[in-house]
Amino acid sequence: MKKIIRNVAFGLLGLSVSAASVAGPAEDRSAFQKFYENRFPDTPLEDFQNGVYSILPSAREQWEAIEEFPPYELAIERGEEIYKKTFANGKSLASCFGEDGAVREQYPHWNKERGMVMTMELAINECLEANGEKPLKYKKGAMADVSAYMSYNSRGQRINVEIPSDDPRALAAYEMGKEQFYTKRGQLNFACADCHMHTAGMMYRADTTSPALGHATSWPVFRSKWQSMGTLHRRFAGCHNNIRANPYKAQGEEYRNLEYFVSYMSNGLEYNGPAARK
Amino acid sequence: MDRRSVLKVAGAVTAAATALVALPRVAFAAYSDNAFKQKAGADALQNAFGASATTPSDQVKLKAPDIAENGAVVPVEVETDMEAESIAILIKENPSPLALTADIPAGTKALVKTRCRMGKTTQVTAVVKSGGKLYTASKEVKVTIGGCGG
Amino acid sequence: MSSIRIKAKDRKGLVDVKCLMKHDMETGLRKDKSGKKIPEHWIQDVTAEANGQVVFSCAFNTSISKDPYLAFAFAGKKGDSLKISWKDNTGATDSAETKVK
Amino acid sequence: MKQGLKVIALGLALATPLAFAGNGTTAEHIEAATAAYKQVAKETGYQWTVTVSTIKAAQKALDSGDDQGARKLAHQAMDLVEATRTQAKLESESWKMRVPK
Repeated sequence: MKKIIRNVAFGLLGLSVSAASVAGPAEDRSAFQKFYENRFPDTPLEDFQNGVYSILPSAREQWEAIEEFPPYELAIERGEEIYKKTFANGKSLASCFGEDGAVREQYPHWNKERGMVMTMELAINECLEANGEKPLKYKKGAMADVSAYMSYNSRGQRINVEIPSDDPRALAAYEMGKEQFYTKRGQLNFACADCHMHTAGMMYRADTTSPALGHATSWPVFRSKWQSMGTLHRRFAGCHNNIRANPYKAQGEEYRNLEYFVSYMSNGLEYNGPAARK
Repeated sequence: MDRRSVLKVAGAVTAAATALVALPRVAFAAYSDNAFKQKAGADALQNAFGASATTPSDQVKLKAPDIAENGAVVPVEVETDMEAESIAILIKENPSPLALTADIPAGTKALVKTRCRMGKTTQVTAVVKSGGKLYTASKEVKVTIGGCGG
Repeated sequence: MSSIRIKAKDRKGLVDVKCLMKHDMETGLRKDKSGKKIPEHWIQDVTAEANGQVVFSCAFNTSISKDPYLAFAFAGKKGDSLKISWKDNTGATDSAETKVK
Repeated sequence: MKQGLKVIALGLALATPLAFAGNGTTAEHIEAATAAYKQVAKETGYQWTVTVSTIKAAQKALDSGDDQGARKLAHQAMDLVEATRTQAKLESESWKMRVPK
């Protein structure tokens, strides 16, 4: 482990070509995707949407066995029920998101009027509240189920997140997410980029870290570890906990902006959620 | 080959028993504490299949990972081209090793896939009962605990 | 709704069956938050019948994962009626039926 | 690994002037650590779980009458806050070198 850290340090020194980053989001993204293409030349770009299984054949076999009858299918069923349930006012989630809720590709997006990043989970709760219904908890349970149903119906849609250039606040939100991704946090002093970029595919104790390219594509996820469904923000919080950083609030500004950044980095890949993970 | 023809070689003495077995069978793979609560694999097999002597065979195909992604859900698959009557899965280090027995009636493929719990690194054994004899394939599955849990 | 989900597909005379059974499969070794042991509770027997004939049956220990997955294959065809049922250690049972696709 | 971290944390703590001396009651020390944690979290967004748990442990020790143990933990928590502050300061610039070009 120590050796790994040392190697990482050397790697980082080698990378520090020029300190200031003046590049815009588009340049960021192309450098980001290039990084993974160089790092994992055997993995086709498309395949990064399958997380760690895109780079780890032995784990992929087990994953494929789980995907034969994935546990998230039960979540999709539950989610459909919630999605179609009639509210007290006679409407339903379908009144907000259409008959099948296949709107995954619309999120996350920059909402100019409100000056903030909108995510699908946030939009689900806003729809509920606007219709006098109780909002759902963001990390697991019913929210993950509804999100699973909507994501399932959206499978195959491409990620195409935009950072509108006519609103400097959108760029600022993107930059905040980017900084989140690259800054070291917690007592263990890890950045998202340490595990999921510069040492992606290496072992941390008993686990191999996944590449961050494709991180935002497959949510919500049934994790064997959780034995339940969870949203992307649940995973963000779990990662932060692992490195002993106090997690931020699910759907708070920090995580929404991080989702904005990570999704933008994966532009061009497919939304293929829900998924099964270890 | 009809696997009932195998039974014919058992001879006249056991003809009555053979006839019984050859009848359309109802769920032979019924659960019993006698087999499934045994602490030793051999005892479990003895009580499940009436035999405990096993022969390793490359005709028994066991598919299980070298390193389990998660010990709570380890995909395990057993298949054979032999004329099989039953299939069993043993997980040596679990509190009771016998995890599953399956009955394979005529016309059903000698195949079973499931997901198992493994508390720690363990030997996994696939057992195929064919012609009253037990054939096996084994492999070690490494179960690691502690990583980037979350 | 049944706890059992079945997918059965005819592949040239052999029907591929995959099923998932929603069940906690408690081992009896886990403790709840107050430190009390959660009693064992698991599916013991699973039986599959096609057009009334048993085509597959198996017995489980608690070593089978939560929400057990089971796949097997039998000689059959599209349109066959497939019924899968389970019984757990408390005597509870459930079943589901589907047509082979 | 653990040792390595300890060394890092120690280094960070030594490199930073300790924010408070040995005066005041233990309860005040715990309060000071809590306030410092919140302030750093608010100013920088950097917040460590271990700080929170150390503060909790200090409060628990104090409640059980272990004044000396509680004081030690409160100081530990303060060291962790200082290390967090240092991390935030270093990272405010150094993250840029991790961005691939």
